Amino acid sequence: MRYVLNGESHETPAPLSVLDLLTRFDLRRQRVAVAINAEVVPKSRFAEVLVRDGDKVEVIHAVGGGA
Amino acid sequence: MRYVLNGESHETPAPLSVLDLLTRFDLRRQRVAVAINAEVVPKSRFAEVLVRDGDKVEVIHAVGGGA
Amino acid sequence: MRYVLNGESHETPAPLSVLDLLTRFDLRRQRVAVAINAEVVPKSRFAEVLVRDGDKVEVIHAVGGGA
Amino acid sequence: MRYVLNGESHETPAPLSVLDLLTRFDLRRQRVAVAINAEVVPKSRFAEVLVRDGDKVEVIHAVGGGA
Amino acid sequence: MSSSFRLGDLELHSRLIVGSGKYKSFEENRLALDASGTELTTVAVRRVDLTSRAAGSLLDWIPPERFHIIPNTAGCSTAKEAVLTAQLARELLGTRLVKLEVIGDPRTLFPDTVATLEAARILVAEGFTVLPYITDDPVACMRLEEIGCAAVMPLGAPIGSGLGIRNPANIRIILESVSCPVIVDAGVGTASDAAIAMELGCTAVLMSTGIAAAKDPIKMAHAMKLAVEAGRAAYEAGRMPRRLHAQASSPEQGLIDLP
Amino acid sequence: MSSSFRLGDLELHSRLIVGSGKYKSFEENRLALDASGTELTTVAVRRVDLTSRAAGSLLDWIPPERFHIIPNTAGCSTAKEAVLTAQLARELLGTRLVKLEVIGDPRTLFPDTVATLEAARILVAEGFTVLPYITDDPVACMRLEEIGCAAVMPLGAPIGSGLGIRNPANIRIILESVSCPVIVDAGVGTASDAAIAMELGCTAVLMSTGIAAAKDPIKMAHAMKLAVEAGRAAYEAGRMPRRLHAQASSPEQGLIDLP
Amino acid sequence: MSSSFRLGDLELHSRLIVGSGKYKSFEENRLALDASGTELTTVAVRRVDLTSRAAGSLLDWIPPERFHIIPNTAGCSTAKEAVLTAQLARELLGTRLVKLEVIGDPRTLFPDTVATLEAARILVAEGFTVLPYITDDPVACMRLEEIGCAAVMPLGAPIGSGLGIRNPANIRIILESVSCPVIVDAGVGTASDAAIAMELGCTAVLMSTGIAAAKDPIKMAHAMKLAVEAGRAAYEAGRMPRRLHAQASSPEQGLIDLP
Amino acid sequence: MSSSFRLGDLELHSRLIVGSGKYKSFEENRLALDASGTELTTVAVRRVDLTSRAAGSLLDWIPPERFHIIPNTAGCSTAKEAVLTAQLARELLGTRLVKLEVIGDPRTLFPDTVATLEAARILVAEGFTVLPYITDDPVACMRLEEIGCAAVMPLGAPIGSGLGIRNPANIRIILESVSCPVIVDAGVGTASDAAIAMELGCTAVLMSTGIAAAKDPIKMAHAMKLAVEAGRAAYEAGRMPRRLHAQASSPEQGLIDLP
Repeated sequence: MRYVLNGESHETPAPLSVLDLLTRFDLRRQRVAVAINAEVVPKSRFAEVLVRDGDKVEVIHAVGGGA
Repeated sequence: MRYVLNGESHETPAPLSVLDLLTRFDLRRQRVAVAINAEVVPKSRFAEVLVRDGDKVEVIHAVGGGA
Repeated sequence: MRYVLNGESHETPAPLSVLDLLTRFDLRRQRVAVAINAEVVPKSRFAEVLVRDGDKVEVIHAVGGGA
Repeated sequence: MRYVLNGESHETPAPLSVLDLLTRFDLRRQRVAVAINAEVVPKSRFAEVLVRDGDKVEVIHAVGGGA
Repeated sequence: MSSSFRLGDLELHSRLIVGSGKYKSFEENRLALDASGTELTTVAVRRVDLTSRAAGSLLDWIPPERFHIIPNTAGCSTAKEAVLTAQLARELLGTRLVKLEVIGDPRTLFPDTVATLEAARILVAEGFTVLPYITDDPVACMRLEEIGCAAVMPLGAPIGSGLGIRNPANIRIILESVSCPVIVDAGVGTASDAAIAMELGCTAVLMSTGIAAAKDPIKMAHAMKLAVEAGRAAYEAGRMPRRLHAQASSPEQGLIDLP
Repeated sequence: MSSSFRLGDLELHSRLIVGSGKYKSFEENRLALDASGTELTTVAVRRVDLTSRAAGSLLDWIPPERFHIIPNTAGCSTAKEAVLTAQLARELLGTRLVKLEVIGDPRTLFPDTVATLEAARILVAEGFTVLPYITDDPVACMRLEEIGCAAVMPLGAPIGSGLGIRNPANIRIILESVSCPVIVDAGVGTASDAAIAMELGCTAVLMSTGIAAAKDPIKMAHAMKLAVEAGRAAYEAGRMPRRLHAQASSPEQGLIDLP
Repeated sequence: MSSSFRLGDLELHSRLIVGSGKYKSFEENRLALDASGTELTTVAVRRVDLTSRAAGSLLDWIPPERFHIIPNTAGCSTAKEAVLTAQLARELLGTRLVKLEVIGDPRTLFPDTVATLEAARILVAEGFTVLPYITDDPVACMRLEEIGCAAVMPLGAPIGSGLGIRNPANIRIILESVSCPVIVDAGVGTASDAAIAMELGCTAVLMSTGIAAAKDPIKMAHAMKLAVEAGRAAYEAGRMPRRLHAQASSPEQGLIDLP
Repeated sequence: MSSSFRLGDLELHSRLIVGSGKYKSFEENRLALDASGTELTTVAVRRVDLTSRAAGSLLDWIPPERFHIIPNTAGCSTAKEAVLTAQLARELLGTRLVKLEVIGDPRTLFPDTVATLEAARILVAEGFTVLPYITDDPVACMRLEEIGCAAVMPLGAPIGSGLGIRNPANIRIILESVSCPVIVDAGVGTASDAAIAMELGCTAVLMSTGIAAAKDPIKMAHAMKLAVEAGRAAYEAGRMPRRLHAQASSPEQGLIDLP
């Protein structure tokens, strides 16, 4: 199964939850928000929502910038 | 038959062409353009296009103004 | 004897000291400075300096104004 | 005899007129004005006025500049 | 003296475009056009007044062999109104050129950017040569150029204000941002305002009240003609650099000595 | 077109006075004078260089039947120097007119007000027609007029700066304060600067670097000619009042209705 | 000293809003926030970099009990991007407030008016408290208020330019045209720029580069705090009228005579 | 917060100097002084009115332990008058400091440069610490410093005009030209004007009408205090460079993609 995370293609043998994904990338303790295919995934549903084949996942955080 | 000419309601017993209308209002020799129900009537068709019951007719001319 | 005080002519029978003058015009307790004929009279000499015939005396004080 | 011409010291065996001076420096046909010791020498007197020992002579002309 | 420029099919030598209206008489209007040296004037279109017939028409005073006459959509506040007005005006005046104005606020006469873009899109598709009045917004100007407008006409200051070029920095950014002609429209109150617009590198200036509301409109029209030419020539000549400080233009050698 | 004015015995029609110097060649200087339409140019006087003889003189290029040539006292920093320079220049050029400059600071070329007043007093007494360069100080200008100067020439901005009319409020106050001609001297960097000076009501503008240091001095000279005429015409025409707000120049009656 | 104002549910006492970013360190950013006295700062949201993990996060340095932190949509160039960014940011930061930026031109960072209006409409419908960055266009501001934005944030000058309030006349017209808070966003380069914005009657000022790019950002943050307070107080105090002319503040009676 | 400066023997921490006069009451004057944070105020000296005795004196309201009170020579129009006034005032107030004003034109209150220099020379020789009001003329300022004045006080705009710093270029040139303190005197109409003066690098600002003629003088006095501190802090912080163009303060990496 393939998915795109923040613009980079990744492969994984089996579907995984958003929480799994964040764990895999060492982001579990970071303050982040997640969208799959341009839909926001509420933090409360990270454990249940699955990343599926072909999904585009965005994981964002706050940075300095803008005005 | 009723029609609205430049915002004023008018009544006439029978349908009349745009040319008739202009004649009636002494505008035949004026440089004007005409729209019926927000569609421009080409000058070449003034004699054939009829003003019908309920039509909104605009007769415009050039004036000083704008920038 | 005549002297001019702040632009007004005054007459007095006998010479008088600056201190006398200030007393006469009820200015003794005011904070003022005095010039006679465009020379400043130091406060310490008010008792001894005399106003003479024809003198021009200026008695000034501080007011709000200027920049 | 020594004189200073435009800031430079010059020596000459005998007194010479302004006209002689201008001739010597090839300035006779130039449009110039002359001052000796900060006094203007009118053009009409170039032949008669003598440059004397110790004189400061200025020979000026028009140039582009200033505002 | 200076080169010509194009607006659609039109080739113009005068860089001054003059509006009509606000003059004391048609004659004064015409004399001001003459004095301005303009080749292009704009007119509004309005309903004929059926009750009181005016004695004569502005068009009788503006010979089409001397002046290009193009309509504006002054007074329109929606894209729909502006499009119909442009269509009527094309039929009336026989020109594809149109000065597009869609007013967003009747009090200040600022344009409605969204409606202007919408109307421009329709009119360009219908074959009009569109000259849109717009705020001094570089992005709006870029969009109008992308749509296919023949020029962009940012305001120098509010219509009728006479405040001059309020934001030269924005005009400069617009000039960097588009390739089409940039014509300052509105705000010019006196001759130097027009010169400043041209010195920035604008292609032309359009004005109306600046001439018509002067005490002597005809002399002011002539002043504006000269100012536009002056500003253009200065732009082409390339101005000296600015410095905080004086620098002598006289040689520093050869100063006289005093005894 | 516009009326003439006088400086002493001189009657002038062009309101542009052009300095000399800083041009690439005498020829360029002359062509710029031609393009500017000026009738009056100023020259400096300097010691003849006795060691290297220059090929020709500026005066050979400026026909006195076409241009009035008046000297300036550029480079002088005391009243005494300025007076001697003026005397020499009068003998050289046969004119009583003198542009008086007494520089108080060689770095910025600001005038020395005290020394300028002193020199002006002496020169007026000797029969000169004195045109003094001065700061934009209303009181200094009033004093120079009282002394008998033929005009006052406040700086618009530092000599050679090209910063334009930095303080129009002061120029306006000077215009209210004196009756003699007010000629803005120094600071003009581009055409609109000259137009602004004239719109304020000044009698004329004197410039030097603004033309000579342009990329194309001859074209800029022409731009300045037009700008001075434009500004004068606008001043005479009487500009429209300024308003914060737009005000339509199209009649508000007769707008079309849409179904 | 001066009264508070509201942005949606937020009540604010400081009229200075400070952006983040461009500081040399998170610590400097925090010290600047402290010195500025602000209660509200904006942050951008970006993809986490999966390859190089940054040491710490800006949020660790900004205690939410001291500062309200609201997201912006900086970098978005379409309404769709801006809406998704706002949704993600709301989830991330737990606030309904969003500073809406939809950039129309990456070179100049001017906003895209059409896309900003579109995004604002969607976000307001979704319950966001929208604070849109926009040009100084009165009509665009009126439309944003009609849509239901909590404030309008016209630019004083291009983002990062430090050019100050380029067009105070437009800001004044905006203030006349809307009833919601007007917050000048972008352009402030130094303290007096901020004071001028407040003197015009703006509710607040948002700035970023003006502080961060100063040589001493922390001192400049303090300067900006004082300037915003100064400008507000001057606005509330009601300034003296302007006159061309001097008018003595000293009584004209009682001057001394000299013999 | 910011460093102190000296005027003669006086060490001052507040960079705001406030004139007296024009207030509705002595009490309002005093409250404005308090709100301004000033340490130094100026008073005029006038003949005592012998016919109608005023109820109380300004000096009763200004405690000398809180405020340094220095006299000015307001109203004097010759060097002689100014010198006598200064001498009387020294005797009256027991201070060697004097704000020297010699007015050249009663209508506009511009200074007389020649008379000011003359009076300054005499007063310095007599041991006064002279603070002269002067035009924004770099050469006059240089001369006053050479004479030995403790500061120079160029006008920002005419006294009582409220026009702000009309010619910042001149103030900058003055700051380059002298080493003594430069104090802008006259012209400040609102808070940002004071901030601008300080941002240019001036040592302090003196104002009178800008506070007294505000609708709420006490609030304006406080605004001026903040503005002077803001401008000084901004000067010390070192402002960002100006650019025509936006430059993003958000990182350009890491923008989200939309499907």
